Amino acid sequence: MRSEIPGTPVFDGQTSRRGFRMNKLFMSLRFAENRERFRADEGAYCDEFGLSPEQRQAVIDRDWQAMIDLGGSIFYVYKLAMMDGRSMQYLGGVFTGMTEEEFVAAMRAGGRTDVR
Amino acid sequence: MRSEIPGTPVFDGQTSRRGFRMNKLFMSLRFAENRERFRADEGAYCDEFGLSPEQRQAVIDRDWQAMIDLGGSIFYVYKLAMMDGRSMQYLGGVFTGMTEEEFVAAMRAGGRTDVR
Amino acid sequence: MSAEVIWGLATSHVPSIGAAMDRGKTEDPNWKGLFDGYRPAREWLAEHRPDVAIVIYNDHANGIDLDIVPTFGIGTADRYTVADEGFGKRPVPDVIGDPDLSLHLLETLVDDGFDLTVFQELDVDHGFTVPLSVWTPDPGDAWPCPVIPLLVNVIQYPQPTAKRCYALGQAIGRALKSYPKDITVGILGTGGMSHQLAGARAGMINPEFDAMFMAAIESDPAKLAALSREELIREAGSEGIEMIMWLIMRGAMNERVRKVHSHYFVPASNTAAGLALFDNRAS
Amino acid sequence: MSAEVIWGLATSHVPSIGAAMDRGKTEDPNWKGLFDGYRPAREWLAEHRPDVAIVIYNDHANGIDLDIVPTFGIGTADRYTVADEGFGKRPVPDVIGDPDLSLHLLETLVDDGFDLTVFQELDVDHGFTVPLSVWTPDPGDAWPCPVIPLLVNVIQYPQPTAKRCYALGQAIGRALKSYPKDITVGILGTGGMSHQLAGARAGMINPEFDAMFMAAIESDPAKLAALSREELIREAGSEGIEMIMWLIMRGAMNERVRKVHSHYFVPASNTAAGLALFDNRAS
Ligand SMILES: [Fe+3]
Ligand SMILES: [Fe+3]
Repeated sequence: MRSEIPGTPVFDGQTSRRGFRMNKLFMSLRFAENRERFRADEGAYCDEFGLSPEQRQAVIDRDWQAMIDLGGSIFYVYKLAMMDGRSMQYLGGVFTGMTEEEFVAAMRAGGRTDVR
Repeated sequence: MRSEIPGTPVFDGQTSRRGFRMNKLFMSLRFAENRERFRADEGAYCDEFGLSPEQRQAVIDRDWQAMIDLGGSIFYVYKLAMMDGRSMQYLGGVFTGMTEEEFVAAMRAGGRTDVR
Repeated sequence: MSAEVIWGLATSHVPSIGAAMDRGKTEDPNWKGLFDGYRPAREWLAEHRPDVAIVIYNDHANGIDLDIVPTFGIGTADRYTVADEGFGKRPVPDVIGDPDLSLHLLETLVDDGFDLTVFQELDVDHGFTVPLSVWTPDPGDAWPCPVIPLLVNVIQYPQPTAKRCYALGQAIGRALKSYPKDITVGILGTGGMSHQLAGARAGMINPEFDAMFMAAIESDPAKLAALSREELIREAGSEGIEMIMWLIMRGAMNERVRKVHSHYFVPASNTAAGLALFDNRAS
Repeated sequence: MSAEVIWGLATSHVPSIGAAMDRGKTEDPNWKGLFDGYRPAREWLAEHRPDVAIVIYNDHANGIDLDIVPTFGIGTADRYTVADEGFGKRPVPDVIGDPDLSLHLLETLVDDGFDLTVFQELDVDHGFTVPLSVWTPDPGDAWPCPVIPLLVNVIQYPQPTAKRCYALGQAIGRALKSYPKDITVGILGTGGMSHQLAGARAGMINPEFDAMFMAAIESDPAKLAALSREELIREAGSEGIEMIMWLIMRGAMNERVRKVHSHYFVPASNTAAGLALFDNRAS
């Protein structure tokens, strides 16, 4: 039985099941031709992968937190962020209510040693 | 260390490496469109999958024993046999120097209890 | 609360057994002897429907390819599609899964030191559907209950040892006991019996070994668990080694089981076909 | 005769470490501290080139997908292509494998009760190539020796336990000792140190835990092997759990090892980066 750790999404079997199609979409973005097709019509691309309406909206809105909540694995979600030219530090800011600059500064100051 | 058992091909790691591309070809024959492309130009299809010259020849010649010797797994080789309308009993005959009828008769008589 | 194994069914999964059923040939003289022998087991099973079943099987170049060969795999999907093996899908229902039990098994078994591969998507082939048909010849629109696939590499050397298979079965038994719901489980170990498809020994059948195996799977599985890969291949044939999957089923059952019915028939195409049904509520 | 582990290298595999090297930024103020710290290890490694290396790593949505997640996998290919992760391939050489040693490890480990998944084809991502770059910054046309990938699931819960990882390492150590050729081996355990990429704790770093881990990996790995998944995730972050891969490396080494060099640096993007190089010929 797993204990919950506050502020810490754990990508477990049920999460992975929930996010399965969305994560497949993210993985497909490794390839340039898929990125182009996605950019041309994001909604249609989401439908092709069978995303749920909530997942579809989260992807189109670039609602990174919602993507995680709806079963996204951070390593997969990151493929979409990369496509948008976003860094992992930008995502870190999104998840923690900081700007990218603030998040980078926190990391350079030794990381968030206060939240562990 | 493995001991050899006479008359018994063992599909081990080295065999699987040797037969990898040929077995991939066989597995592709599950799909009707691939069977059609294969039938239209068997040599080209073999080249597409990167078969060795010996494997290519064995496939084109339907040299079932050679396919096994060159790394084919019987479950994969069987996909090609099925496409040709050949049964596992036919293959059994080929491997043992019998006609299909002789092989079937041997099985119905209780199997080849003399070769174990 | 726990998941209770109520029965274990060992059965061959030869494709031609499914084909004989799908083509209505079960009364043909060459097949009648096999299917008549199934009847007592089928009747008993029809009266003992579990809430979930686990099918221990191997794929035959349909659901997985040789680029990734897992020693042991488990499906966690809510649905498994019947594979098209190259001659159209078998006319049987797709399989409904039980992700909750799958994930419970997965987490418990990994904690117990079994290095499972997780399948979230899997097409199931004759190795899986033929045993379901042996159990339930006329499923109609749906199989009797949800089913979980447990995959075993029996095709590419090195297969897991018989010992490891038996230990996995025992670990499955423990994992089921800790399930936090009261459900009943049927467990199917598939494959065998003696056969060899290629090589000069193709067509070999070893009725003595099969008889020994059939007896020991009931009363002395530890003896079978001590067999080496080489012994299994020599005695049961290069494909007969798949009988290690019976040991996983057997390991998940109680030490004492009661045999409901067994049957042995030669040939199902190139194979010795065996069936053994065990009641796990031996009392 | 045997394969002898001559060194073990634990190192982070953060993609930005590779990117900093590929873009010539190693002298940038934000990176210089990290790369300066690598120098003593790199110099020692350049003088101790093994015949083969084993890289224990995890894939990050590049070589394998979530439909099949193996707990442990091993590559048996003679060549592994560098993956295109979505921004073009890293400008580093493809990897030459050693199928003979791979298959020896596979057969020995499966006999020893480890349920490996076999990869005959595998694209390797930054989890694999960044550690090679940490070891060999300028490989030219080829890495210093053939390399075998050993894959670990650290992304999807349930990961293998720390205990199981340590046991796998020990089994690898035994398997190498029985190799019927005299060769030398370098072994790399990759990932970590503390980091978490998502959630309200994103950016968390735990220098005390990292310091404990760095000390214990040398002198008391059994203590680390006793950590639960929950403890690892709590202390090292949801992604820091990947440090279980260091334990596989450590398990394959002798009980006593000699630390050649270690280094700790924050941050490599969102991560605490660690490096520890151990000489296995402590004597
Ligand atoms: Fe089979
Ligand atoms: Fe990683």
